Amino acid sequence: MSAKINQFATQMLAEVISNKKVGPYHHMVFAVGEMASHVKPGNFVAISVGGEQSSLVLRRAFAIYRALDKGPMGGSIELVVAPHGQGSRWLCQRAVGDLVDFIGPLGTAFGIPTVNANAMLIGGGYGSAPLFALAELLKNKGCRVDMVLGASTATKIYAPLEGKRSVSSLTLTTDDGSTGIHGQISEAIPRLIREFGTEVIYSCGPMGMLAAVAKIAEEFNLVHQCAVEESMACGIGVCMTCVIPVKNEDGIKMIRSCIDGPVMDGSQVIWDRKTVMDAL
Amino acid sequence: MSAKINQFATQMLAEVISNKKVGPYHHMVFAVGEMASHVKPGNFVAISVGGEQSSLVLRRAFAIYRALDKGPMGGSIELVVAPHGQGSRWLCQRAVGDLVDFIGPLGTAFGIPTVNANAMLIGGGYGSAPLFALAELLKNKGCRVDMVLGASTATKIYAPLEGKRSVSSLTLTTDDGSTGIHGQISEAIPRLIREFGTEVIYSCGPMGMLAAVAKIAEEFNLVHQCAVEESMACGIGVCMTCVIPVKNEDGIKMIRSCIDGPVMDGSQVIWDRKTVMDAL
Amino acid sequence: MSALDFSTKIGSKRFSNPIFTASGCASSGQELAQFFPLTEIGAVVTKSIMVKARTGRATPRMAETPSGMLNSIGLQGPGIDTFLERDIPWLVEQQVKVIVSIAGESVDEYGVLARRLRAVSGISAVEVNISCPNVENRGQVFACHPDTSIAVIEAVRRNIGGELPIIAKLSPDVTDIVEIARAVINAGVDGLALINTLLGMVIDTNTMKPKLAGKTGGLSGPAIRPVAVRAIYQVHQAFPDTPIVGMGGVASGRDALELILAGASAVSVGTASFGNPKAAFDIKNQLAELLTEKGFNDLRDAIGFAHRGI
Amino acid sequence: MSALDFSTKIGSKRFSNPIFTASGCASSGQELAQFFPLTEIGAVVTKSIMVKARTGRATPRMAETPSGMLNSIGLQGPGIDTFLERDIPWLVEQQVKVIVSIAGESVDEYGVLARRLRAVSGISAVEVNISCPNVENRGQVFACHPDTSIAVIEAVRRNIGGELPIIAKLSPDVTDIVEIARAVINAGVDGLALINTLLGMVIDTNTMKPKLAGKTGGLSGPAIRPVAVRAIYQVHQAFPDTPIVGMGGVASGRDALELILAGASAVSVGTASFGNPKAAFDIKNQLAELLTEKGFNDLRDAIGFAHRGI
Ligand SMILES: Cc1cc2nc3c(=O)[nH]c(=O)nc-3n(C[C@H](O)[C@H](O)[C@H](O)COP(=O)(O)OP(=O)(O)OC[C@H]3O[C@@H](n4cnc5c(N)ncnc54)[C@H](O)[C@@H]3O)c2cc1C
Ligand SMILES: Cc1cc2nc3c(=O)[nH]c(=O)nc-3n(C[C@H](O)[C@H](O)[C@H](O)COP(=O)(O)OP(=O)(O)OC[C@H]3O[C@@H](n4cnc5c(N)ncnc54)[C@H](O)[C@@H]3O)c2cc1C
Ligand SMILES: Cc1cc2nc3c(=O)[nH]c(=O)nc-3n(C[C@H](O)[C@H](O)[C@H](O)COP(=O)(O)O)c2cc1C
Ligand SMILES: Cc1cc2nc3c(=O)[nH]c(=O)nc-3n(C[C@H](O)[C@H](O)[C@H](O)COP(=O)(O)O)c2cc1C
Ligand code: FES
Ligand code: FES
Repeated sequence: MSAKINQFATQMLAEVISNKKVGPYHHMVFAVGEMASHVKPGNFVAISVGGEQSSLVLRRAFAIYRALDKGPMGGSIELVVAPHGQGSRWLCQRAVGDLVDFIGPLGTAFGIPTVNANAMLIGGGYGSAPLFALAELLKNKGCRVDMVLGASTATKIYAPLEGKRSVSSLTLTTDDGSTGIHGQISEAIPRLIREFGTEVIYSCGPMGMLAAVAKIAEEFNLVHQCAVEESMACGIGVCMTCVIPVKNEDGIKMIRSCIDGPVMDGSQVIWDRKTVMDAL
Repeated sequence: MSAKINQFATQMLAEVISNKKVGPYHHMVFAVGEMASHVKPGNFVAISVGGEQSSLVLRRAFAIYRALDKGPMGGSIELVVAPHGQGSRWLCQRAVGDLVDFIGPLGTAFGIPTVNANAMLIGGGYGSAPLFALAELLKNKGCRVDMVLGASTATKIYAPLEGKRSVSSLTLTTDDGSTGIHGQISEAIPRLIREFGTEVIYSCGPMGMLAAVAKIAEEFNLVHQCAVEESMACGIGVCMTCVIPVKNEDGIKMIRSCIDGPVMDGSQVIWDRKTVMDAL
Repeated sequence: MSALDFSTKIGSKRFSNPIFTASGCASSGQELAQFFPLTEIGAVVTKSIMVKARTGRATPRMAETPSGMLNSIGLQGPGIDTFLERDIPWLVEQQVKVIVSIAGESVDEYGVLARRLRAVSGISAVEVNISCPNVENRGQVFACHPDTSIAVIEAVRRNIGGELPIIAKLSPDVTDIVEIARAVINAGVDGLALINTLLGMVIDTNTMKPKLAGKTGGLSGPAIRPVAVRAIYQVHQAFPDTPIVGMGGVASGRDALELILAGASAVSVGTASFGNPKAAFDIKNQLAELLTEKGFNDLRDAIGFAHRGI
Repeated sequence: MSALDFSTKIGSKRFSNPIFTASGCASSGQELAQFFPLTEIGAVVTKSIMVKARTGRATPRMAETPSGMLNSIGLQGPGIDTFLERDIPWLVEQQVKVIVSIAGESVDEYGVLARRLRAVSGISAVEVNISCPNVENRGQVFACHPDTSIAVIEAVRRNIGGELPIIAKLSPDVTDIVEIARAVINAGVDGLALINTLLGMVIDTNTMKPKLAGKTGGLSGPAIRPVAVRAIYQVHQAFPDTPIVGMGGVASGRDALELILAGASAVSVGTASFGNPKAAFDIKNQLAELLTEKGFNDLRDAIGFAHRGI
């Protein structure tokens, strides 16, 4: 094995410094000290939920929206959280000053092209979160960055002002047409790829969206890095629950999305469930 | 069956109005509206603990220290809580404004003598809590009230200033001699009974103390009402876990301390565990 | 949207809705009546009654466990005669549907209990708790073996006469619950109750001894719900025509729906009533809402739905 | 106060302390090494390894449950050859004590696995996971019947040779776990591992289908601790001289002590490592402190303490 697994991961109690409702999401900032300096776009944190008497025994994974190495409160990590089930609701209810048990940074990061390239960043719902830090990094490397964000409806698009600074263009799509282009995000992509001369695609969002993007990337023969989302019990590689089927000499191989992901090569993932079920 | 079971019990969300640390205990006040008007000394409340994601599925029982029918915040109930295990610690951590799920008032109340009588109220640790309201009631009926409070050490005696108003005498005992009479509370009782001409005994505290008091009451041939404490799963009479062995024509009978107690006739309880085990 | 048909059937008897109390978790019913009208739920299942009065076990009788609890009551109760004189008439008078749970220490005792129930009017079914130690066979639990399970059910069937549905309540502490279900179905039960508590133990690390006076106890509550769902699913798969009263850790309408999708025709609420006296009532309302939300017009369409089309 | 003798023994092998990882909950060890030095715990028990590489099941492979979780991994792994070449050397190099867990689909496969382990140096014991479906017998789990359990253990014993202690890991999903323990003890195991997961199921009330791709899964975590304590207590009572590696819902030093008082000589930490990667390390330290606090100078005095003097 090459690199040490979970090499930069540490466990700590992170203090909530800010918790603001933004549409259906919560933008939360945590004081994490040193941890922030190891974060790369695409990494995630795993958080204990429910408090001392909790019946929830597993951590919840959240993509890191932004990490500031040396902010006014020392190192900080920002998350965009959708209050979805018991654990994420609990997290969204934390008040400034509360301590939350963090493990991070975890997982793979988005790979950065070695030469300038036109990059398209595609995000669905809160899947946009890790893309803004990536955009900044790409822009600093001199890449053109076109961002396409989609959701079922306007309020579910997470696109804060400060995040937009690094992008050359921002296209919005909504299933209900309440803002931007009317329709599913994947319908708009082919035209945009042609328009912007896209050379590499980064995506993050629901698995269905990622699959659709992967298909388009294949058609256009573009490199496609996607951040997948599979249920995780541990987040650190010990439980084998978070696996994603990828192509392999002998057919199919299950790799852990917490260690060999969440960022993966979209062309390697087997997106079609039937293919997977048949192979097992 | 004569009276309706749990006749005055209701379930409600009670707001914490005050939470003060007093020695090792927390004196907590809750806004309960109407519920307060049905409380009698000896009654208890059953409280949900641990919050929404709690792994603690059972309520915790707490004796009512005081109930104010029409205070500045409407009806209120006061408790004296020892942070002992997971549930009571959680309760003690509640802040003013938090809501707590209450069921009450539950259980039997102390019986009041129909004629004036010299009453001795014996409390161990937080067992003193329900005795102050009882003292007030007895005093208003014209009874002499001698209170004897004991604990392992001085700080564990709960005897607030305002509570002392209603008593004719207050005697303290500590196992370590840090205040009052040195020794176990039961050692001091016989002398005090003679001194005060006690005619009826009320007691509340650990089961060992109640057993010792019951023995003394028998020797002196005094009526003895005690508030027992047995682990309760439901507090409302449906689970049969909280039983106390009492005398019965055929030997032994298990009665529910949440419905037929917590206040019981001390002379009816079978205090000796060996007698119970042999009978089963 | 048309109104929901929320009724359910076990043998010849129909219940207005599928939420029942669980045996031993609602005492005689009166204790809960302060918190909601008992007629609002499908039925009250009484605590398991024996032939003679029983003192039960010494305390401690319970220990809380993560998302659950252990109990060891030892079937304390007044005995069938007092029970029929004192507890049943009150329930019948209130027009509450009653399912009587019975428990014996020998096959004969079950027969005696069934005979006593024969003449009692106002009862809707008998639930036969076969998770009891058989004193005639080294204290082995009846429900652990097909032959003893069959013997009990046959004794009940012979003695009960008439139309009263017989529900056999099984223990999950067996290698193959489908085998036990098959045995009692062949012996003629009209329904099954799944599951009774799991055998468990807590050791108090302060005293360093078992926490319960009876050492072992029955584990109940949300902790065991996955085991209940699995048992119901397996048994419904094998015997789709036998109604199942499901139970085990149900604390919300969502939980009740989970058991129904697995194959339960009715759902009993036990431990949840200790945390919330109105639990059965709340669960019934939540379940009705959920079913409607999901587009079901008839409870029957939801029963065992998780089996279809996979 | 004198120093605590914290070591424990299984068969001929001694471990510096009684806290192990649980099979399948520490992968190959390297993933946890970032969080604490693996040499700090008594042993790493590897995930169950099979003869050939296995892809395992489709996702979803897990569902959280109240105070627990279901898993259905399907024994994904690289197969014994790659495992011995790639994973074991790293652990041995780090001077970590290793217990290798093996799993087969037939009695012969267990024999093949045992033979492959024979020549491997640096291993401290083999844990035989007999809670696997026997493909030669309608997928029935080996651990469910005494005869299949015996057959597996005999195959392992014949093939393994030497002094390597054999630990049989039993399933709690049986009518009488003492009977299975007796069978494998008679077949010559040096120790028992109690308990594997309980068979459970979760139905997703949104999709109205079983949540796991494999439908049923194994229930683990604090929810099952009372079942683990009961199983350990019963088996230790019957066979006080057979060391038991206890597991099931241990998340603190207090929990580990509970299993030790019930009769465990060592304690494996599984699901707790998912919530806290340092769980095994923390538990070891908490346990040492607790034992000392209670006046034990020797772990051995605490093993099975709850049985004495009642
Ligand atoms: C790598 C990664 C990055 C993520 N980033 C974000 C983010 O930036 N913002 C955000 O709001 N959410 C994010 N999620 C999803 C987030 O982890 C889930 O919403 C959360 O776990 C739901 O927990 P719950 O207790 O609220 O829901 P419940 O439904 O009660 O959860 C029950 C169990 O299912 C798992 N689970 C449920 N939904 C999901 C899901 N969508 N993905 C993975 N596991 C799930 C939970 O972890 C838990 O173990 C991410 C997930 C992964 C794997
Ligand atoms: C009628 C009655 C009146 C009480 N009044 C008071 C009071 O005024 N102030 C106060 O501080 N405490 C009082 N108690 C005790 C209080 O209920 C327990 O301290 C509390 O239940 C402990 O819960 P825990 O979660 O903190 O402890 P844990 O040990 O974690 O509790 C685990 C389980 O054991 C039960 N349990 C533990 N200790 C006791 C105990 N001493 N009595 C009954 N059940 C117990 C709990 O209810 C719970 O189900 C009273 C108990 C009863 C029965
Ligand atoms: C305190 C208590 C007493 C019980 N008594 C009985 C009983 O008398 N007869 C019976 O068949 N089941 C009895 N049970 C089992 C329940 O009826 C039910 O099967 C089990 O608790 C699982 O459901 P739950 O998780 O909703 O409680 C009892 C359970 C508890 C918790
Ligand atoms: C994700 C997961 C994978 C497991 N894999 C194995 C395995 O490969 N072999 C085995 O014998 N037990 C396996 N187990 C069972 C554990 O080793 C352990 O017996 C069980 O989980 C109970 O302990 P716990 O509650 O501490 O997790 C697995 C458990 C989990 C949760
Ligand atoms: S979440 Fe446990 S291995 Fe990935
Ligand atoms: S606490 Fe349940 S009957 Fe008394």
